[in-house]
Amino acid sequence: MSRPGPGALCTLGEAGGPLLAARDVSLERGGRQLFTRLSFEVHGGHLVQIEGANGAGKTSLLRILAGLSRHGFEGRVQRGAALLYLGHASGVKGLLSPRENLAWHVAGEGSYSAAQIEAALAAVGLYGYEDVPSNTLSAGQHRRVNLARLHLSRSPLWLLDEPFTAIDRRGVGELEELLVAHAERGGAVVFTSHQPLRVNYDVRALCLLRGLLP
Amino acid sequence: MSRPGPGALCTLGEAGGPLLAARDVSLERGGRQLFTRLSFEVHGGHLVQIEGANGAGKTSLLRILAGLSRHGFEGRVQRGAALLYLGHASGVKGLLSPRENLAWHVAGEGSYSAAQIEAALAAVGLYGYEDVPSNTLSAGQHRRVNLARLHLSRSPLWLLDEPFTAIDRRGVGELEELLVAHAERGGAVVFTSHQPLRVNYDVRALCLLRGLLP
Amino acid sequence: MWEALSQKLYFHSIDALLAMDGHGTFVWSAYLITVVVVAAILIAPRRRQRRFLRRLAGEIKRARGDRANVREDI
Amino acid sequence: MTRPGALAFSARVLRRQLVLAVRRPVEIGNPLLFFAMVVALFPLGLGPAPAQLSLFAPGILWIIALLSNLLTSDAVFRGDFEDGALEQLLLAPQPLFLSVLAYICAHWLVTGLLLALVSPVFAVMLHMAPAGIAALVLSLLLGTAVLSLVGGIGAALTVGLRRGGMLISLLILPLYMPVLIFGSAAVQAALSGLAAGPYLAILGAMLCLGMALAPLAIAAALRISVDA
Amino acid sequence: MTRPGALAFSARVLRRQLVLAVRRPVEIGNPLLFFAMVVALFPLGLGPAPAQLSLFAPGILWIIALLSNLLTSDAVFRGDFEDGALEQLLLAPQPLFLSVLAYICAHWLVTGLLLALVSPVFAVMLHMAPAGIAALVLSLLLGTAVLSLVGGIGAALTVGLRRGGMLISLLILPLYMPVLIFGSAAVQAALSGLAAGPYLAILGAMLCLGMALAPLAIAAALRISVDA
Amino acid sequence: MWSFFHKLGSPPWLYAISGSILRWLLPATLLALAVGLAWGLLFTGPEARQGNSYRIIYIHVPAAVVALAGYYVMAIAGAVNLIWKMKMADVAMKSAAPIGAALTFIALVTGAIWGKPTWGTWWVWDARITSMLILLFLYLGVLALYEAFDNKAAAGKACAVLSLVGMVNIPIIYKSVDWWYSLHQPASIKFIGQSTIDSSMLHPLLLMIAAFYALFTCCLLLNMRAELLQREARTNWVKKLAVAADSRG
Ligand code: HEM
Ligand SMILES: Nc1ncnc2c1ncn2[C@@H]1O[C@H](COP(=O)(O)OP(=O)(O)OP(=O)(O)O)[C@@H](O)[C@H]1O
Ligand SMILES: Nc1ncnc2c1ncn2[C@@H]1O[C@H](COP(=O)(O)OP(=O)(O)OP(=O)(O)O)[C@@H](O)[C@H]1O
Ligand SMILES: [Mg+2]
Ligand SMILES: [Mg+2]
Repeated sequence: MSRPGPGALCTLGEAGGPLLAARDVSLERGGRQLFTRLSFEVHGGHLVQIEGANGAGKTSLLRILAGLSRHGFEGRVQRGAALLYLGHASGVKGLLSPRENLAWHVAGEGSYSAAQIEAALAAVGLYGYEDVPSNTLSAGQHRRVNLARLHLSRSPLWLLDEPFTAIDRRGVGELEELLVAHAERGGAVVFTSHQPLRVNYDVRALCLLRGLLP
Repeated sequence: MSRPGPGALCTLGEAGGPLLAARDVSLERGGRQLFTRLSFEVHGGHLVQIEGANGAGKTSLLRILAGLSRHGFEGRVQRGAALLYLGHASGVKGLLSPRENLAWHVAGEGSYSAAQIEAALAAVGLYGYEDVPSNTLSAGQHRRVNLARLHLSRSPLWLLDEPFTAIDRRGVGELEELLVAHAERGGAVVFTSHQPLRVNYDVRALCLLRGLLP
Repeated sequence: MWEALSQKLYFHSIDALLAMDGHGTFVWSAYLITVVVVAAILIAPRRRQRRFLRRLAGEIKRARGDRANVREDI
Repeated sequence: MTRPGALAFSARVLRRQLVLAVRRPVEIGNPLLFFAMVVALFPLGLGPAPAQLSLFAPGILWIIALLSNLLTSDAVFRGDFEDGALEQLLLAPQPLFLSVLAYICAHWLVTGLLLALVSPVFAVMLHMAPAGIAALVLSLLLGTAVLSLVGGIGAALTVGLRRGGMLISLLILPLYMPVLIFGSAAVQAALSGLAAGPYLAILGAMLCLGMALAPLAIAAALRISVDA
Repeated sequence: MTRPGALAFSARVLRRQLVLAVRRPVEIGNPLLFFAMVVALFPLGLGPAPAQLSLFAPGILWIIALLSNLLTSDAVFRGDFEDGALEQLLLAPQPLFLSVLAYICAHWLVTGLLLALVSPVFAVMLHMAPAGIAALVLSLLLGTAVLSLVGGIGAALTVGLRRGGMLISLLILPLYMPVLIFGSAAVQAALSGLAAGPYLAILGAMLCLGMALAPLAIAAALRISVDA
Repeated sequence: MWSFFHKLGSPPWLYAISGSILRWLLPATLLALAVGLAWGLLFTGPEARQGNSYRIIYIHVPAAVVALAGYYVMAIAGAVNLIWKMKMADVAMKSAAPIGAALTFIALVTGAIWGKPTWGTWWVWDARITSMLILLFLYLGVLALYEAFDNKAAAGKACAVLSLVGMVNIPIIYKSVDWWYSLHQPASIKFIGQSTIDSSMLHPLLLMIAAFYALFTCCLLLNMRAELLQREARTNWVKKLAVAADSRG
């Protein structure tokens, strides 16, 4: 997979500081303590996989880290850089074409040329599907429209919730490479997944233990 | 995983006939020929994995087999037995508890005792979550409410669209065993998945080749 | 004192009080509805509190009982 | 063990729909509050004079009942379509038109029936003469059931469309009109001292016709919507 | 390369919303058709005497405009909430209240503006005197913008609720009432030969207040809804 | 000063202090209500034009006045919750809404009942009556919105936004409805003028208004206490309280 986007990441925080820092984050939901006093830092070059059984609190943690959940948890989260969050819901409009969707998704981050957009779509295998309405795409293709953002993003910090869902085997491999490439360029990725990554890179695991009762 | 449901499968077709037969099924969508003159039979004991890249037409094929798509394709599909279809959307109501959801899901198939329902939920790891509103469940737990149907189903033929999505590693293992057990009891399963099954059973592959352009 | 008060009473019989010169139904039904609603908003929170405390006490007891049972089992 | 029969299954559907409604009491209260609020809109828009209001009261009440039915019809199948429950219903071995009737019945119970029962209060607020109230309640009871049936057809046709929202109003408003005409005519007749009976009889006939045909139409429409 | 400024971003949001609306022309036509059909309902429900109708035409037209705004408000943020686009908007570096204003603006352009422009046709259908038409159009132009702003608040508050359905009407109808009063009063004034100016000025003042405050409330409500 | 605010944020302290307030405020309120009612019903003469039906004034006016004030209490608590993120303010807001709605209901129903003998009709679209009806809708909106959320922290914030918006609107609504009414002037129905009220009737009325304010406070505190306990169910002080209440029987 070639990266269509230009190289430099834009950093907001002080150079050298962590891209993301969680201090003593605890969360209780529905009467169950999901995690207690979680503290960690994410620096450039880190690839962090949040692991845990169904219901362990991976999605909840990611939403707290992204700043989407702002109440109901304890502790503090510091974000040192612009971030990109991709959740379960994709924000892909059925009425718009993949091209329009992607153009709109990256509109907040910077201005991209039509060629860059097209290249990003081709990079996720949507060549030939750029201009069909997105609601005729298959589950995996739908998801790929979203993942195309990663090819254009200049945010150093990526927070991805189950990015491999519905993606076929080859796509998974390409996505893994993309994550590694991002980390190697000084970015950081925090993602959840039930499958281990098959890459040559030091993937840090963050294990959430509770979850489904045995 | 213990099976809470009772043993016998109810068959509708003539004994010995195929549970499902497709003859010359072709489908074209959005100007692309997805598959042409597909013919196959599924008999009791078969475990059929539909494979193919994103956009190859797996979901479309499954919906044709289930009888949900009845127009727009060519060829014939014969169903010789009661079937159970689980698609991407789960039919789990956020306002109802898992217990109520499951009870309702199996209501069309037969009458089950409260203990059976409870056992099925426990079998998919939802013990302790029986009575919370389903919209507070995590993605995987939500999916598991649906999979609990498999433990109670008496339909010989299961059609499952990406049943392993969002399920954690241990859950995938248990589900695989469940599918095998069903096939061993004389049932048949047709499912889609991007991961190969890790079981000791002769899984037949049905490969849909087209899909994402290279 | 009672006499002074009773001299100031406007109605001199229960019947007169109830009838209120023909407006009795209106006045009394208005007052009745008010009393019912006021009583309801006064009582409801106390009932809610009492029920909640009873339930919580039950839960605590059960939790203790469970632990006691476990000890016996061992 | 045998499969549950069609009627038992429909009863289950009905129960489930009612449970879902009761879980969110807001849902039940809402059509009533909507009714109350739109009743309040009319004096604000038309002026508060009692004589004028009472003249229009039957029409206004019927139009509001119709709108409030229209607004809730949209949701009858939408939730089930979105979460896949509708596919399961289609695949169930029981006949679809019976289960569909249960959906409509639940919808009527939580909108039309309640609306008809509280309508006298609003009639008084619009200064309608007491003579028309019985006819109002009866005509609403019958009429809203027809509206629910017709609304169900529209809902089934549009359920597959994203943001079908207002399309449904377009489809079913023309079908609502006869109900509106006979419903408000019944009240007007009672108010002017004539017999409301014939109009009510016509509404009843419409209801019978609707009960017989609408479930079939709804079932067919649902199959099409799910297929698309 | 720098980030797009807040205004440029809002303009993009506006453009996208308009493109989405144009992709489904049904969506645009629907409020108008709803308007037309309810206008047709009134003679059916109230009896077709032209004198009475023309007397009440301003009120009736305004009430329908209000209802049709109410019906479409619900959907302003719902689609974006369901497919996750709202989360992305919240995370965008640009200030939320400006982008939110673009949503409201798009909503007004495809409902209020169009409605105001076609309203003379319906006024004629209800036999309204020509003297009131200018006031009707102007008051609808200003008033529906206020309605869209207020409706946006309701939509933002209820967007996270499954089956929020009619709740939104309960929340915002009370807030719609002042607009209805001044809107129909403006037309009445024009019809009876008085100056509509003061009423229009009040509507304008409401619009200014709404423009200043509503986006803040909507932004806060959206953050809450996404968090829940 | 700050320590007071700090304490306000402490549930056990609030529970204790509200308990000791209620211990004298509740009997005082009931007494004031009883005295006011007896005074108004038994010891005043009939009003010149309306006869005895005017006695409804002793519940109608206090309920209406306090219902309106209650909305401001609720909205201000909501604002405090939004701005300073004070949980107690959330509790107060949630507790005020049903009381306000109940009082508005009383005002409406007693007004309607009063209207029948005085005006010959249950309901007129008078400015004040109409805006009272709208106030009821505003209250019901807050209640319904709160119910509709599953996440109660979010529910509190959403209701705070709604009640603030409503607060900005109440004067607008009131003025506009007033204007609307004077514009149409449909009937010669008027409230009895304020000036005509006799001091012998005014005094029990003032007492009743004070009593209704006290009643609102009592109900608010009672609701807040119940709500506090439920929110703090997992803390030790509530558990102790539950055990103590249980052993008392
Ligand atoms: C459903 C009907 C009614 C409603 C909703 C209603 C509502 C109100 C409200 C909101 C107030 C205002 C209190 C304040 O100034 O803050 C009030 C005061 C008052 N109402 Fe009513 N009212 C109704 C019917 C009546 C009737 C039928 C009468 C008597 C004929 C009446 C007599 C009064 C009087 C005497 C006052 C206090 C004096 C004043 O401020 O003018 N009301 N009412
Ligand atoms: N309504 C439709 N109109 C036109 N084309 C469609 C429609 N629905 C699906 N398609 C096309 O059909 C193809 C197959 O879709 P399908 O959902 O069956 O794929 P799939 O094999 O399930 O893929 P995935 O692994 O991503 O789930 C896709 O290329 C898609 O673009
Ligand atoms: N709104 C809510 N109210 C109460 N409990 C909730 C709510 N949302 C989630 N939970 C609970 O929080 C727990 C964690 O949910 P979360 O979605 O974070 O899990 P997850 O680790 O992402 O699981 P999965 O692998 O299934 O996606 C679950 O047990 C769930 O029941
Ligand atoms: Mg998750
Ligand atoms: Mg698929």
